[in-house]
Order: sequence, then C-alpha cells, then structure tokens
Amino acid sequence: MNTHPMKLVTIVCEAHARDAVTKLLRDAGAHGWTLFAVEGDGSQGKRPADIPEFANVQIEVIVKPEVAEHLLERLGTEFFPRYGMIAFESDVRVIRAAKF
Amino acid sequence: MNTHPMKLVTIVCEAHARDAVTKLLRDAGAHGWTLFAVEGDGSQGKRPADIPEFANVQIEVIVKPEVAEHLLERLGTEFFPRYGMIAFESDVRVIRAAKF
Amino acid sequence: MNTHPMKLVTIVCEAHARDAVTKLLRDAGAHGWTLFAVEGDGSQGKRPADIPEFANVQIEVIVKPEVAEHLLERLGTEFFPRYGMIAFESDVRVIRAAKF
Amino acid sequence: MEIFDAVRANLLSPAVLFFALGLIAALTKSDLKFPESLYTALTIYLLVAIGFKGGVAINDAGLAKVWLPALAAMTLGALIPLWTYPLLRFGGKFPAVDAAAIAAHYGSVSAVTFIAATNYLKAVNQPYENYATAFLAVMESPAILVGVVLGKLATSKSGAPDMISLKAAVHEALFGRSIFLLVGALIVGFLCGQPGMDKVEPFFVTPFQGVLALFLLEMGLVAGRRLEDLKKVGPFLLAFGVVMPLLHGCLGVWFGQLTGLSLGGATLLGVLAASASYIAAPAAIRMSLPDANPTYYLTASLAITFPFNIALGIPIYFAVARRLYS
Amino acid sequence: MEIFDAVRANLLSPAVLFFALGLIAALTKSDLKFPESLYTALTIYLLVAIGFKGGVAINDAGLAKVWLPALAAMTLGALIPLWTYPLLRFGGKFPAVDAAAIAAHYGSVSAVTFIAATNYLKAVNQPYENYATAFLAVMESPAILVGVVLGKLATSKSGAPDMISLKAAVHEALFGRSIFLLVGALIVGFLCGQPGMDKVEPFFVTPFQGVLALFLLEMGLVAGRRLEDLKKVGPFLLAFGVVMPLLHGCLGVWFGQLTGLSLGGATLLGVLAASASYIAAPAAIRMSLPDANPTYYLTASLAITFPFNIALGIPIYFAVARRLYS
Amino acid sequence: MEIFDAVRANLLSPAVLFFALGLIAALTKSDLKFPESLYTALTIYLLVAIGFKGGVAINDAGLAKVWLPALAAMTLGALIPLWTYPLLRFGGKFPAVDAAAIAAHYGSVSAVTFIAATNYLKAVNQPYENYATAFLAVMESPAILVGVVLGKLATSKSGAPDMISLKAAVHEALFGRSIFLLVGALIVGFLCGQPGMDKVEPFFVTPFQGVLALFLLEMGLVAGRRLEDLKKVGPFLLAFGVVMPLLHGCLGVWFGQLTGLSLGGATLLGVLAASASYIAAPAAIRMSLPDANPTYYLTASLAITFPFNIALGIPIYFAVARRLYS
Ligand SMILES: Nc1ncnc2c1ncn2[C@@H]1O[C@H](COP(=O)(O)O)[C@@H](O)[C@H]1O
Ligand SMILES: Nc1ncnc2c1ncn2[C@@H]1O[C@H](COP(=O)(O)O)[C@@H](O)[C@H]1O
Ligand SMILES: Nc1ncnc2c1ncn2[C@@H]1O[C@H](COP(=O)(O)O)[C@@H](O)[C@H]1O
Ligand code: NA
Ligand code: NA
Ligand code: NA
Repeated sequence: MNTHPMKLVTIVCEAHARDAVTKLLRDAGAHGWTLFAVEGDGSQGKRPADIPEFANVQIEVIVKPEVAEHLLERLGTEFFPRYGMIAFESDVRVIRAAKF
Repeated sequence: MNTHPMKLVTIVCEAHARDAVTKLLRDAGAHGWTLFAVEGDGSQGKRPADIPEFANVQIEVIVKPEVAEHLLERLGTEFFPRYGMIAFESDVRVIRAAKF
Repeated sequence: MNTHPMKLVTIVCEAHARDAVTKLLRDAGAHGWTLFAVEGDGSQGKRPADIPEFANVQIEVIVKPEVAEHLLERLGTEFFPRYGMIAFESDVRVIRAAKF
Repeated sequence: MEIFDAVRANLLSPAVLFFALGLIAALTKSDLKFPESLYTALTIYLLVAIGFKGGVAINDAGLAKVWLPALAAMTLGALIPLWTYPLLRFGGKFPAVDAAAIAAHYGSVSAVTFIAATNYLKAVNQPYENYATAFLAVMESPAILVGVVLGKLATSKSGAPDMISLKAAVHEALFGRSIFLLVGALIVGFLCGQPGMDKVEPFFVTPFQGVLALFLLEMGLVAGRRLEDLKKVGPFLLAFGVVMPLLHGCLGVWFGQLTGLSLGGATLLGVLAASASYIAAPAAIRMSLPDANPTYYLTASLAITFPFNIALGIPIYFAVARRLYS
Repeated sequence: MEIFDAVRANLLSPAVLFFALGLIAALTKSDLKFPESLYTALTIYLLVAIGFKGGVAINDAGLAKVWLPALAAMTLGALIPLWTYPLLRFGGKFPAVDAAAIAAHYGSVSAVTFIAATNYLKAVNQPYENYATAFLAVMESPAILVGVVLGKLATSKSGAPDMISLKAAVHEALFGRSIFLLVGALIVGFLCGQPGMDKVEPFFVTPFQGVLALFLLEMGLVAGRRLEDLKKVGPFLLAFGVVMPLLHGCLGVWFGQLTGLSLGGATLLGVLAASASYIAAPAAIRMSLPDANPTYYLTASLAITFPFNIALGIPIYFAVARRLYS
Repeated sequence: MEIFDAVRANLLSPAVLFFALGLIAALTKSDLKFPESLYTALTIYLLVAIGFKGGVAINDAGLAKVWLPALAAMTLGALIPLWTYPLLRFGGKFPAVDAAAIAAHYGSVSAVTFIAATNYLKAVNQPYENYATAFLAVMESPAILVGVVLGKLATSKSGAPDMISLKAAVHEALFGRSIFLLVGALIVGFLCGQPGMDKVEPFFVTPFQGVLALFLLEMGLVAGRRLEDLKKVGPFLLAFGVVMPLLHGCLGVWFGQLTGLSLGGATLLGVLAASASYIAAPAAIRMSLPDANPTYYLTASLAITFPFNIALGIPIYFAVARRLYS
C-alpha cells in the first residue's frame, strides 16, 4: 500500500467554539473532520467537562500541507484571542489521498 | 529513558465495523489497541453519533513498521470499499518496546 | 503563521492512575493536559470501560523536548511497574509556543 | 369517517406530538441533542419493560394460547423478504445485496413502533392481548436471517471471509442487544409471573408512557437528521417505504384474525408486519452484508417508514382491523 | 420574624440539603462526579416536565388569563439589561462587551431556580398559578437579544464576521436547547391538555421533586467547583450577584401584583426576575459575543446568584410578597 | 428443608433473574452493553436512595437505638482483615501487599448486596430495622484503612512517595464517591425526616426495586465479563471467595443478635459482613497500594463473592438467622 504525506491538525478548544471551528475547517478546504469531547487543564484553568459550559472538544482534521498552513494562520489570528484553545500540526501518511 | 521508534496507525470508522477491524488488528499481529467513540464528517456525510448506527470509533494501534505496512494494505483492500473510514500512520517513539 | 517544534507525549493508562499521572505532569513542568476516556486491549487484558475499575484514560500533553524526556523517564521507572499503561512521544509543531 | 378520527386521536397524543417536536428541532437546526448514552438507556428501559410485561402476560395466559399466533407472526416475518426482495431487485433496480438488506429490514420489526401502537390502543380504550409482545420477540430475527441468506447467494464470490460469515449473522440475529434484551426480559417475566411484576411495576409499568414520549422526542431528532438523505434514495424507495407498510399492515391484521386474535391483537400484528427494524437489522446486516449500502435501508426504515407508522400507519391499521372485525 | 422562618423551612428541604451536599463534595475534593450525559438527561427531563405541566395549565386557564402577566414578565426581562449594563460598565468599570454579557445573563432566567421556587411554594402550601411556567418561557430570550445588541454596538469594529453575526444570536436565543425544550414542551402540553397529562403524569409529575433533589446535588458540585473563581471576579461582581437579585426580586413581585397575579404567582415572577441564566445565555453569548470573558458571567450567575437564590433568595422574595399582599 | 426454600424464593425474584440474564449475555458474547454513564447514574441513584431512606429511619428511631449495633458493625468490619490477611499471606501464599488489599475488600462491604438483601427480606415479608443502612455506611471505610496500613507495613521500603501516602488512602476512604454519597444522603435524610421523605418518596422509594433489577442486569454483564479471570487467581482464592462469606455471614448474624437486632436486622448485618466491596475499596486500594494486583481483589469480590451472595448467600444467612432466632 503506498501512503501519501498529509498534515494532521489537532485543535483542542472549548465546546462552545465547536461550530465556529468546524465552519472554519470547511472554509479552509477540509473534506472532513473528527471530533470528540475531552477534559483538560491549561492557562485558562480546569475544564472538568461537568457541564457543556466547561467542556472541551478535540478536533482532528487531515489536510494538505498548504491547507494546514492556512488553517493555523486563521486559528491564530481569529480564534486564539477569543477562545481557550491549543492547536498543533503533525506529519502523517494516509491511504487514499484522494479523500483529503 | 531510551525510546524506540514505532508506527502509530490511526483508524476512524463507523462503529459497526469495530469488531471486524479489531479482529484484523489481532490477525495482523498487534498486541493491543485503544478505542474511543468520535463524531465526524466526511465524504459519506455527517456521523453525529446520535445513535449507534451513525456513530464512529477512532482506533489507535502502535505496531512495528512492517506490521503497519501490512495493516494499511489490508485496510485499503478489504475495508475501504465497504466502510466509511480513514486510516493513517505516523511515527512515534515508545518506552518498553517489548510491549509492541 | 510560524510554528514551533514541541513534543506530544501520549499516555494510555487505567482510570485509577489518573490523579497520580496528572500530578506527575504538573511536577514535570507541563502547563496543561488533555484527557479522555478510552477502551483498550493489551497485555493486561481487555479494558471494556464498563465500570470505572476497568476503564482507561488517554492523556495527551504537549511539552518542551527536555520535559518530555524527563516525563518518560519517570513514567518508565515509577508507573510502568505498577499500572497497566503505555506511553509514547511524537513530534508536533504548535502555534503560540509561549503556552507550553 | 372513522379513519380520520382514528388518525386525529393519534396525532394529539403526547408521544406523537413530542416526536413532531423532535422533527422540528432537527429541521430548525436547534442544538438540542440527546447524549448517545441517554438514547441507549431509554432503549434498554423500553425493551426490558415491554419484554418483562409480555412475559408476565404469557405466564398468565398460558403458552397454549400464544403459540399459534406467534407461529403465524414468525412465518409472516420470514415470508415478507421473499416478495420485497424481488420487488426491490427488479422493480427498484437495486443491486442484489441492497435489495436483500432492505428486505431484511421490512421483514423484521420495530419495537418502538409496536410500543407506540400499544399506547394508542390504550388511549382509544381498545383491549388487546398483553402477550402480543411475544409476536414482537419472535418476528425480529427470522427476516434478518432470510435477508442475509438472500444477500449471500447474490454476493457469494466476493472476498474477506472473516466478515461475510453467515455464523456472525446468526449470532447477531439471536444475541444482538435488542433481541437479547427483549427475549431475555420476556423469559424473566415469564418465570416471575405476577408476584415479580408487583415488585417492579412502579418502575417498568407506571411511568412507561411518559418515558416513551421522551424517547419519541429523541427519535424525532434522529429521524429529522436523516430527512436530507431522502434525496439520495430515489422515488422508488420513498414509495416503497409507505406502500409496503400499508400492504403488510393489512396482511398482518388478516393473519391476526385467522389465528383467532382479538381486534386489538390483530391490529398489533398488523403494526408489526408494517414496521421496519432500525436497531436489530442494521447491526446484523452491517456485519454480515457489509457491501450493502446503509443509506438505503437506514433512510427507508428510519426516515420514511418509522415516521409514517407513528403518525398515520398505526391508526390506519386499527381502522382496517375495525372494518374487518365489524 | 417571618423571613427567618421562611428561610429555615427552605434550608431543611431535601432539594437545598442535597445542593449543600454537592457543594461540600466539591470543597472536600471528593471524587464524586456526575457524568455530563446524566447532567444533560436530568436537564432535559426537568425542562420537558415543567414545560409540559405549564402548557396543560395554560390550556386549563385559557390564554386570556395568561397574556397580560406574560407580557409584563417579558418586558421586565428585556428591561433589566438596560440598567445592569451601565451599572457594570461605569460602576463596575467592566469592558463594554463583558458588561453586556453579564447584563444579558441577569435579564434572562434560570429554569432550575424557578423549579426550586415552585417546590418551595408547594412545601409551604402556598398556591400559585400553574401557568407561571409561561413566564419562565417568555423571559429566557429577550434579555439575551438585548444584551447581544448592546455588546455589538460596543464591539462593532472587530473582525471575524462569521462568528459575530447577530443572526446566530437570534437563532441561538430562539432555538437553543433549553429554550426549545421548554417552549416546545409547553406547546405540546397546551395541545394535549389534561387527557395527555393523565398519560404521562406518573413520569413527568409524580417523581419530579425527587429528580430535582438529585439534580441539585449535581448543581452543588458544579457551583462548588467554580467557587475558586470568585477571587478572579472582584468584589464589585460579588456584591452585584447578591444585591441585584434582591432588587429584581422585589421588582418582579411588584410587577406580579400589578398584573393581578396571586401571592404565589407574584413570588415566582420575583424569583424569575432575580434569577440569572446559566444555560441559555452562556451558550448564546459565547457564540455571538465571543470577546466577552466567560469567567465573569459564569461565575456571577453560577457561583454567586444561583446558590444565593436557592438558599436565601426564594424564601426572601416569598416573604416580600407576603408583606406586599397582606 | 428451609434453606432450600429460602434459596428458591430468592432465585425466582426479578432482581436475581435479571442478574442471571446479564451473566448469560456476557457468556454468549452478546453485544449488549450499558454505557458507563448509565452504570454511574444507577449507582448514584441507588446509593442516594438507600442512604436517604436510612437517614429518615434513624431520625424516626432515634440515635439511641442505632449506636450500639452500628459500633458492633464497625468493629466487625475493622477486625475481618486481621484474620483474612494472615490467612491469605501464609495460607494462600499471596504477596503481603496483595493479601492486605484482598483483606481490605472483604472487611469492607458491598452496598448492592445489602440492597438486594433488603429486597429479599421484603419479598419474604421479614421485617427489619430500616436504619440498618447506618451499618452499611459505617462498615465501608474502617477495613479499607486497616488493610492499607497492613499493606504499608509490608511495603514500607518501596519508592514513589507521592502515591503511597496514607493520607490519600484516608481521604479516599472517607470522601470516595460511594461512601460520600451514602453518608451524605444519610445525613440529609436524617435532617429532613419524614416530611422530606414525603416529597421525594415517589422517586427514591417507589420505583427502587425496579431500578435495582435493571442495575443487576448490568452487574451480571460486568461480573460475567470477569469470569475468564477466574483461571488467573487460582483455587485458593476461589475457595476463599465462597467460604469466607459463609463464615463472616454467620459471624455477622451472631453480632446482630448480641447487639439486640431483630431477625431481619441480624440477617442484614450478616450480609454486610459476608459481602466484599467492589467500588469503594478498589478505588482506595489502587491509589494507596498501587503495587497490589487488581486482578486478585477485583476477581474475588466481583466475579466470585458478589454472585455467590446474590444467588445463594443472602437466603443462607437468612436461614442461619432464622435458626439462631428460633
Ligand atoms: N500543554 C498542553 N498539553 C495538552 N493539552 C493542553 C495543553 N495546554 C492546554 N491544553 C488543552 O487546551 C485547553 C485550553 O487550553 P488553555 O487555553 O491553556 O486553557 C485545555 O483545557 C486543555 O484541554
Ligand atoms: N479529512 C478528515 N480529517 C479527519 N477526519 C476525517 C476526515 N475525513 C473523514 N474523516 C473521518 O472519517 C469518517 C469517515 O469518513 P468518510 O468515509 O469520508 O465519510 C468521518 O466520519 C470522519 O470521522
Ligand atoms: N499496541 C497498542 N496500541 C495501542 N494501544 C495499546 C497498545 N497496547 C496497549 N494499549 C493501551 O494501553 C492499555 C494498557 O496496556 P497493557 O498494560 O498492555 O494492558 C490498554 O488497555 C490499551 O488501551
Ligand atoms: Na415488518
Ligand atoms: Na433574571
Ligand atoms: Na464484608
């Protein structure tokens, strides 16, 4: 099976930012995303996920390198000032590159 | 602590494919796996995870490079035609290589 | 957006080890962590997460390389003998390096 | 005109109105969402409660009364795929494996539709055999097995033996969670009888209708989220999802009369025949016929037939039964 | 001294004691935790139950009786931000967007506080208009919209149009889960009337008080975990979170009397005015005023005003009403 | 032969039959699974309900009646590890830390076993002291602390101080979720008394037996999944898990009689002594004795002793008590 290099962008942010982020993903050109609820701790304090107001989601999206670049760009400028969140990218190799 | 290079294979697929995939992991020679429920969106449409029929699972498995190769091979040929799913591999460094 | 190299340390361990591990993270100098419940299978047998006694958590922490080194060191010596768990590190690039 | 009144009475029940509310929530993109674990919890409660109640009823009535109509119900379930399959295959031009999968769903049954029907009969003060749950229990699996066999015959060449083993299908059809819960609770109820019922009645019976109303709110949400898939399935399946239930409903009522059921019991058998499975069948089919496209069978049973039966089907089958029994 | 007795009666109720127990669990760092899905399930149950009950009550009483006090309630909710905003902005020196966000929360209402108040009135055998739930339903959104508009006017320059669209705010304020459930169940109850109630009463009414007690245990945990944030918000907001409810409570009681409500009904309107939203408002504000700092409005409504109302506010507003009506 | 009848009556109760159903589901590899949050929700409900009920009962009976048998129960719980530890250490050749861990579990108690026993006594119309819940509450912690101390003395050299601090053990043993809920609800019930009970009875009391039946279905699943671990623990622990309960059961009944409990109350004290903890103890032990192997103590308490007590133990201890009191 020959694999193809892609970028995995991972975002952890408060649950209330969910729709704004997924909308951004679509705009940036992602063809899909994976999301799940997480707890966390960080500079903005604990997120025990006991109620939606204090819940986090982790969003994982596989995109082409240039899309990742653009995505992180916008996350840093538009979202970081507003939401408690982190974002990072890493290198992965996918099968069926056509999907991404 | 000296770490040892391994492959992390990540699979996101519909919940109903769960048993088939974990069986494949065992056959391919994985010594364990980690699994959790996720929501998602992709070419096959939204997976809101409101009922098991529309739920996804993310399966993470750490294996030796050759096993990863073989795993992705079979996923691509046997599973991708049938199930809504993605799969990708990445490089990790583990402690206690003996476990994998 | 210029990104900064960091280490992502991922730990999968039994739920009862949760507090001990997060305490370790703080001691080791992590500024935050992300955590979620997972199922799993491994050398210590299945973890179906049907009751807390048989549940796993996956803990993800982004730290500077030297912190990662120290973290894995202590995990290997203090935790691995006691708890069913795995731990591995991988390379990521973050935005807002200051957070970590 | 009695059908009209029957429908009206149904549409103004809390259960149906909450179902409509769920549909509206989905269509208006409200962020209302039931956690999956709540959906699962409510499903477990409903299946255990209805199963237990049925078991106690069989214990009261005695197996002698139950076996004949139960056999009829089972046969009907097993037969339905035999005409729905060719109809879908040649009439609807569906691939063989998809035709088989859809046929399995329509031969099998929907427990929630059945439960809604029992509540409807209660509301219109129409007595029925409490052991009718037994028919629900025996109708769930046979059609699934028939459907899987039909599908296998059509896809016998293709690879990946580990997934397409008939064994898996049989196991899933007999030990899948919904069937297991229903049959298991039925047996438990049968063994306990009335003394057992006295203990658990305040939990499994008294609040039952309210729980159903809440569950139908969730089902409205679930079905509403699938409505956009209607475009994908084409006009044939749309018509199929409404016409076949009407046909099977009448057939079921008639079977009920033949096997000596009361007016209420015959209505329930009609509802069962008309209903399409969306829990047991999808799970079993996905595992044993992975090449079948879930969009077809899930949309048909969940977004077309289920809402139709809840809103219109149930009172219609009841009116049909009234006609037949008068 | 009647206020004292009123408070005492309240503090010894299971609901309040379980709330205290939750606070203690959080403060003693017990590992007790409710799964989020349980919290959501209980919220859904409480909102649907109270909404349905209210709808049936409106059906009984007739809209003619309800519209005037409902209009008054709505107006009151919409007005509150108009004085809380400047007070926070200039008195509290809060950034405009934060002042607007907090104002929205205090103009809106807390369903759980309302429910606790109805239970309190039951406990002291004080009759009240069952359709008072209608006031809860109409008071939730207006203040949120007013608050968002105030916030927009202050932050009109800043970028990211996709998030700061007023449209999103309106949609969230009208179709957000808590409002949708409450209003939806209200309408369902109104359409069903008493016959529908008879079916679901054993689930939505009989166990209601017990469920509330369990839910308040969880709310105690939630509020307790936020207590450490009190340091972050400063003395002004602390005082604001206690003084404004007292003020709004009296105002609400007075509005109630003006619009011809009974002593019980006026008390409930007082409780609504005094309560601050912590479900509907936070969700809507976070989406439409993302620049507002959640620590301020969540701590104020959840860690200050909510516990104050549950423990002391409710009986105080009742005593005030008694004074006014005697 | 009375033991036989007592057992038979027990085996045909819904609770036990649903437990068996769960076991079967696990053994037949059915995909039936309760979400963990449902398990947690049911646990919370059962602990709060039983605790609250007990507290109200203490309020009725007065502390004067309760303290002596409660003290006896506490002492018994604290003593049990003192003979089970050496037995496991030298008889069973277990490592010291494992022996201490298992001893802690058998000195502590299982709330669900206790609840099942109260239901059994209700079923056979055997009155008992409602405040017996107090014994459950005071027996949970002492043995855990004793076990931890025993374990520490044996592993005092080994490293990682942060985890093996006794302080953590004490905190977990006193504020762990199950103990906190039980004791907390007990105190709340004690403070409310009967007036409080009247409010929440329809939720915490009326449906209780049904909820227990559903919960035991889940417990059957959980225990069933552990059965394969029986191979790992060896014949000694297998025998230990059956013989010690019988021994402790008789001891408990005898303590009950000595401290003036009724036949029913003595049976419950026997059940408590015979039961092994699988919620409080595992959590506390895992944190304070991390070197102990969970497979041993979890398999013993969950897969051996719990099913034994539910199916056979309870009626046996009752029969023993009947013998003793006749
Ligand atoms: N160093 C870190 N490693 C992993 N996750 C983190 C880290 N810092 C923050 N997070 C996650 O990001 C969320 C928001 O971070 P913050 O804005 O720093 O509060 C936290 O609740 C965590 O879930
Ligand atoms: N680009 C992507 N990034 C992350 N996850 C994806 C992506 N595409 C698909 N997925 C996940 O894979 C599942 C199946 O994908 P698909 O077969 O394209 O519908 C989706 O429901 C998502 O959870
Ligand atoms: N090869 C693997 N790949 C992914 N996760 C694993 C692997 N091995 C173990 N795990 C996870 O680590 C947990 C503890 O592993 P173990 O101590 O081997 O039982 C398991 O329950 C899994 O969740
Ligand atoms: Na059918
Ligand atoms: Na208000
Ligand atoms: Na014991």
